[in-house]
Amino acid sequence: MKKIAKSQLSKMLSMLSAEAKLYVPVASDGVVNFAPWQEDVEVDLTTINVFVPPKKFFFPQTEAVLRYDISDELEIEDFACKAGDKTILFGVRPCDVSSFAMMDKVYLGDPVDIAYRQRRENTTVIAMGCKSPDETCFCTSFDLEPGKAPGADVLATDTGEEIVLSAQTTKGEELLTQLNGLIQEATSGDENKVKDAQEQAKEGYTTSVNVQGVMEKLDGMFEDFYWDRLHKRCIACGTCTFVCPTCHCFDMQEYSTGSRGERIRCWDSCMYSDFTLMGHGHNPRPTQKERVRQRFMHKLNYFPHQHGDYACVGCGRCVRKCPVNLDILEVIQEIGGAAGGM
Amino acid sequence: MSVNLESHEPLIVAFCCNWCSYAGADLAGTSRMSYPTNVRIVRVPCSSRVNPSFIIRAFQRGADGVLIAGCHPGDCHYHSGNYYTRRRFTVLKRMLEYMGIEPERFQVRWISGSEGAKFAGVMNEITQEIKALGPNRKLRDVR
Amino acid sequence: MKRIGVFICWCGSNIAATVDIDKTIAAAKQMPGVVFADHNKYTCSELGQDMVKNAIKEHQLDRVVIGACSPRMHENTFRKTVEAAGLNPYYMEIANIREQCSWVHKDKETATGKAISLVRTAVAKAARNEALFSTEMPIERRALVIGGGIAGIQAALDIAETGFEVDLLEKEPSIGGRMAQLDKTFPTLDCSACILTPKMVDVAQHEKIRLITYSEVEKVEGYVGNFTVTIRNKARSVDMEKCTGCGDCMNKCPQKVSSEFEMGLAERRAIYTPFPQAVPNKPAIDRATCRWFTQEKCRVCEKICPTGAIDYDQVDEFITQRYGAIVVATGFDTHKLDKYGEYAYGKHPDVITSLEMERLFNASGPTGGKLLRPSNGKPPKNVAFIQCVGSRDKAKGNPYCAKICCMYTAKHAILLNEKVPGSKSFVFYIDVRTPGKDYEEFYNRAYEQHNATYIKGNVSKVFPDGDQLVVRSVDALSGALVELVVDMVVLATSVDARSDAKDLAQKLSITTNAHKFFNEAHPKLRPVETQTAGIFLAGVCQGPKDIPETVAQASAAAVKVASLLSKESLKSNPTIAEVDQKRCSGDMSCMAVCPYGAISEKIIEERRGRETVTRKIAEVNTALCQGCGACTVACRPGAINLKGFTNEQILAEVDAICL
Amino acid sequence: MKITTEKINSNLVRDVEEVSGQKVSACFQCGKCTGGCPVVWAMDIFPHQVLRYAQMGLIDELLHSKTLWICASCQTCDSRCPREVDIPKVIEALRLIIMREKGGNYLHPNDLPARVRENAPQQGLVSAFRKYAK
Amino acid sequence: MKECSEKMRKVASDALQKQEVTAVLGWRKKDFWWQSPVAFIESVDDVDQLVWDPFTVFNPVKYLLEDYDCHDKVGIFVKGCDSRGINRLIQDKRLDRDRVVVYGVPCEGKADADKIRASFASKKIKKVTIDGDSLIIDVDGKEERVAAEEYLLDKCLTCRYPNPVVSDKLIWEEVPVRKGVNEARFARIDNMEKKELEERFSYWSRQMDRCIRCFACRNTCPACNCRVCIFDQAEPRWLGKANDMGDTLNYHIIRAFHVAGRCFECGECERICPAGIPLQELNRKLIKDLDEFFGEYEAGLDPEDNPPLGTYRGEDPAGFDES
Repeated sequence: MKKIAKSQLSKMLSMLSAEAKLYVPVASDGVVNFAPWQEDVEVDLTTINVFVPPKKFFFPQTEAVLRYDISDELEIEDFACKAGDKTILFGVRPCDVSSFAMMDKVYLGDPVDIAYRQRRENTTVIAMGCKSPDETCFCTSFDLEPGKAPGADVLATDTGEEIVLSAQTTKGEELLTQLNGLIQEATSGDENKVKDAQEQAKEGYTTSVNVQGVMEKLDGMFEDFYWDRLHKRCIACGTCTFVCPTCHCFDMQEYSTGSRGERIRCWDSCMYSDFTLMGHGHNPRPTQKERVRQRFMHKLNYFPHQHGDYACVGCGRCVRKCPVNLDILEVIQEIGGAAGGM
Repeated sequence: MSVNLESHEPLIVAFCCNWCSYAGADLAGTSRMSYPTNVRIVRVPCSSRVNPSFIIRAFQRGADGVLIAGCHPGDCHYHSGNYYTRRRFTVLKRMLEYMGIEPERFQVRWISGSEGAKFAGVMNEITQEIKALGPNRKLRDVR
Repeated sequence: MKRIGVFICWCGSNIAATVDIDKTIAAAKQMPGVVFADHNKYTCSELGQDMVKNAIKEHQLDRVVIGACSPRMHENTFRKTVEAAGLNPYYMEIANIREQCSWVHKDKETATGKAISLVRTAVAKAARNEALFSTEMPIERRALVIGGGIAGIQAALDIAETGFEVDLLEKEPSIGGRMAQLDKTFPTLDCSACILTPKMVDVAQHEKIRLITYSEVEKVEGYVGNFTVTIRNKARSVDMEKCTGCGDCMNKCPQKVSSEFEMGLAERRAIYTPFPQAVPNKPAIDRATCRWFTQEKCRVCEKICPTGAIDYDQVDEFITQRYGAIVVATGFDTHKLDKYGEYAYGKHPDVITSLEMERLFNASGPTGGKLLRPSNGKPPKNVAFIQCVGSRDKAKGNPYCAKICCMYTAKHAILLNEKVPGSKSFVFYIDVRTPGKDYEEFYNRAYEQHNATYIKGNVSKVFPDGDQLVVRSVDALSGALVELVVDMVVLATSVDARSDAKDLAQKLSITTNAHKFFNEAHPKLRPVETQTAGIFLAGVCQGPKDIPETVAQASAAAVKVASLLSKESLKSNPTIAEVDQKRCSGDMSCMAVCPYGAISEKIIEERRGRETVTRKIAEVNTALCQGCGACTVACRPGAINLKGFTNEQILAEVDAICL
Repeated sequence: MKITTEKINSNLVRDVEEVSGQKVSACFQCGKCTGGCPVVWAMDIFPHQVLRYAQMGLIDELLHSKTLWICASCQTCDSRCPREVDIPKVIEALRLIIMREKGGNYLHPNDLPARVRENAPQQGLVSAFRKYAK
Repeated sequence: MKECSEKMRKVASDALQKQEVTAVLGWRKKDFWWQSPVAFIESVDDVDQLVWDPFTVFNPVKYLLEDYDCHDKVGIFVKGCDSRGINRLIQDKRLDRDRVVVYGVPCEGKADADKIRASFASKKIKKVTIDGDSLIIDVDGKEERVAAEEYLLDKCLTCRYPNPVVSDKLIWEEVPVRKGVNEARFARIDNMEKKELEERFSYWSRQMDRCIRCFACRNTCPACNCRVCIFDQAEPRWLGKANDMGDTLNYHIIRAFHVAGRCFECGECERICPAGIPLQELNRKLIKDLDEFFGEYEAGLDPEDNPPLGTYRGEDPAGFDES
């Protein structure tokens, strides 16, 4: 376990950025996003939810998959194997770290998404344990520990004047080794401080839901009138899906210029009418009801059936951002019937 | 895409109404008035057929300039088409400028079927102006 | 995938000298969908066209791109070529590599580059060309002429002479219109009635003309070749079948009313014909003034009528008739002078309008043709004529020139001098405008031979002085103030559009300008047509004009009608707008910008969930749409598209250009 | 300066027309005469205005004008007039009206040198009396 | 505030009981203090859900579109801004006036949850209510009283129509229009217009760079009421799905153009934008230009007239070289 004084943080980041592309949370025009680190940026260590979740580093909103040219002979340039420059993410919150594991189940399961894997392998994640929750945080409902981030390569914990860094993987150890000379060995006192901070982090949650049995209950609810009522408020924007750290649907688009062209993969949202629109004009999800149902069924029923976990990490972004306040908290509460303290 | 500024030859898409400006372009041809090769004409029945989306699309695909040419006000073959053109593209042009797009990149002109010389003149003028600006990078797709 | 054939024309050396044909062909062969590319010295020649036809068959081409001269030159030629080879004519697209490439560029390399780009653009468009078909619409071979003045009379006669049925609609009890009110006509000074009344009689007697007087247009539906018009036949209270036109009723009717025809200078009865030579010469009861209708007593006419033709119980009747074409000839109103207090009109009886002057000159007018001052019945010696009253006046009148006043005032000056020996006229003018055959000479006569003095200056005030009138102005040419003492003042009143012109325009789906004159389709090249196919204009309803021009326009309109009705059916232009029902929200933005009134609402049924619901969408009338495409941009969801210039085609062209 | 019915209708206008043999009313004030007049710079009333004044009966103003005596009758105006008005003749008529009036001399015969008095034509003498001041 | 909610409940329950309407749209309270989503009241039993509180911002009129509701007769509570949305839908022929009963609720402005959060950072807020011109904030178990004016949404501070422009029944008294709103209307635009071209571009590209293309701005906007939006169409594909600057600018330019002359300045697009893009500024730029060139026009006031891009005058000036 290592530590570094907060005053030295920018030195550390500077060192890291020499080795790889380094992204840190930065506020710009009042919106916090991961942005390339530069000497003069101010790292935002307090905001819990960055606006666009860090899944974008493995699963970019838009990426070229291949480019072709048939004007002479067929030439195909495949971008998948080129994906993944060496990257370091600093300050990923535990909920988002845990979302990576869910994305992995999709993109590293059979068949493996090569570009995703390359990026995942080439990226070192430095998580930042949370100190206290936002009012919309409900990660504890999914048994996440807000002070811990098991999936991260390095866990950083804010202990006040210092940040304690503990490597959790070999990648993480290598990274900390690079920083030898700048960072110091943590003392047992620091270790205690970390433990305290982690315990402290669990306090103060005002939002929680009981997810017990929600998946099972949903098994029989595909045709339930619940959806008829629920969807009415939805205005079919894609905000929830785009700010969700676990939403992972994409669309393939072709930009053809006759003899040359590019195939692009970009995020798609099941909230959109053209999401399931077929070539001949039929849409198996003709109204917003089916689309809303799909989103929640996917998160709370299909995904856990397939992969064992709910596809929600309780980050609360959708709760905060949905313009009509239609969110997963409400659905879990109403389906499960047993809401926690509020 | 790397573009050499010195040798950059701008690409200009011109939407010309069939009855006036396209005829004006033809007249420039029959009168052998030369102008740069940078201009490509899309023939439309009336300038009111030009959708703002077409203009943005041209810029996205790499056009360095876009021109809409129609009949002079009062001379529209369809009576009122160019009046709508005037309203629509007055506001669109000003919005593009507001968002930081150079005013020369998007222009609207009235060129009648008898104004071959004006057509050639406008082509010369616009090509020069846009050449001076260099390639359009602001609205172009990064592909 | 389409099978596109590309044919590059040399046009002799016109194209080949500047564009590398081989290189263009080689490039074309690489373009998506192109399966065949070749060249020809002159593609428009029979040989060249045969080559295209043969290639279509041999290579099973389904789209054709011809790189040649402007489509404005040979589009039709090549459409016929591909049609002859069994393809839809609209499968062909032209790349204009002559007028817009080889003729305007000199450097062969860059010109070839551009030619290739133009061909690629045409290929991209052609790949999205769809088969388009004209539709045939039968024509109702009958015309309606609205307005029975000289314009309507002339149009009706001319149409009838070509053998088609015509209905002539007039809102007054008699046809004749404004021209019937005039005394003499410039520049020949022939008597207006003498040249008009024979035409009125011709109309009444023509077997192809049906005269519908005392009637107005109620509703117009349909489109070119197929209008359905509902006409309101106002209750005349006189049975036209029984009435012989003896006139006894008019003599005995006790209710005297100011005569509209005589401009209020004389009286008529409540049962009346507007003037003695009326056609039809059968009276109508003016229910607004008739004693029976206003006070429920009298019925004198009924007692007097020898044939029992009076029918107080008549009601308005509605005639519904189909027409192939409509001529609008509704004429004009004279300008109201309520804003011109400075001229003392209405305050002094010797200040009159020019149309009142016509009646004072007229032999059948209130003074029996003697020019006498309304105030004292004596002939006037000095008369002031004030031009541009209500014309060329942005502030409180019409900004435009009424066009006829200069000439009729010259006529008045001449007539005055002829009628009252030794009399003198003073004409106050801003400009004198005499463009017309023999018009300048006529004007010259007025001041050279007929004692007219023209004073350049607008009159600022007219006021009485004893039994005379003082007219105050300036002579702008000499700079001298003018103060004349005259016996009469004649105001050259401006010409207004009919006050109800907007209503009629709405019924007909035609437009008016800011002054309510009906708009022609093109100010120079289509002055008789309206933007609505099948509706034509004649006379002052389109804009101020004199009798010769009115008659010329009426005859022109008649030819337009005849050429339309001479066809059995109409072939529609297939490059017109089309609505995609699924995308249409029915907000009708398209309708607002359509210059032809070609878009209307339509109710459709569709399934929503478990129910069948109805909703409104836009519908394009294929006969009215001219294919401008203004609607396609007004339509935000892109639900209305223009065939032949679709969104898909234009976007593909843009993409191909920017390659 | 004021135009009135009496002035326009006055006999003086008819006199001018009668004496000159020209139709004053024919002039439509195009201004071509004035534009081409070589001595217009010295005139107080321009040639086209002369005609306008005559049309409007402003004869009195004309009779007091220097123009009548400046005009050299070079006929430039006349040769160009689109309305076939012989302007010098009109001006001459105005001069004649002045000359035919009794009195109103600027010059007394006695003021003339004897040599001139004896040799000059009679009409020239009369016109000199009306034209020149001492 | 309580009385207001009570009044709304009374109106709704009367209307439902008398069967004047079969559903009522208003607002209700959800779990968090800042959540007051739209309520769909279909039975008298549910009218107690209706509330009027500092967060009843969301414009409910879009729910009148057929995609959302099949009720034949709907009652709807509308604030000033919302009411112009009613006219918007009627003018666009997307709403039959006879289908709705409009209950006008004059509005003094709504609170901005972000401003409140910023003031009480890291404190637990439980409830926010309004009392006269103060907000009462239940924070960390204590009640704090603050001036409401300080915490209003920016769009409310420049609101020119706080009172409904269309209503069948005004539920309470009209409120005065805030001072200086007309001057404030185009202040941001005037400011931006003064900047250099490149500065303007860098400002807008920075804003647009944050766009995630969620379409929340479009989907909230009552002027964006097409059945099938042009941006959702695959053939032709008007808007690429790739989230790059070209397509993002394409989206924002065309979106703004499509509401040009139709936007009635409710400001919801900007308020709900998760990325905080100043969309209202683009809309207002177009309004400013339309007013300047083609005569002043106020959208959403008269459902019968024709918006400025649907008409013309021959003597219109142009924003380009007409020689």
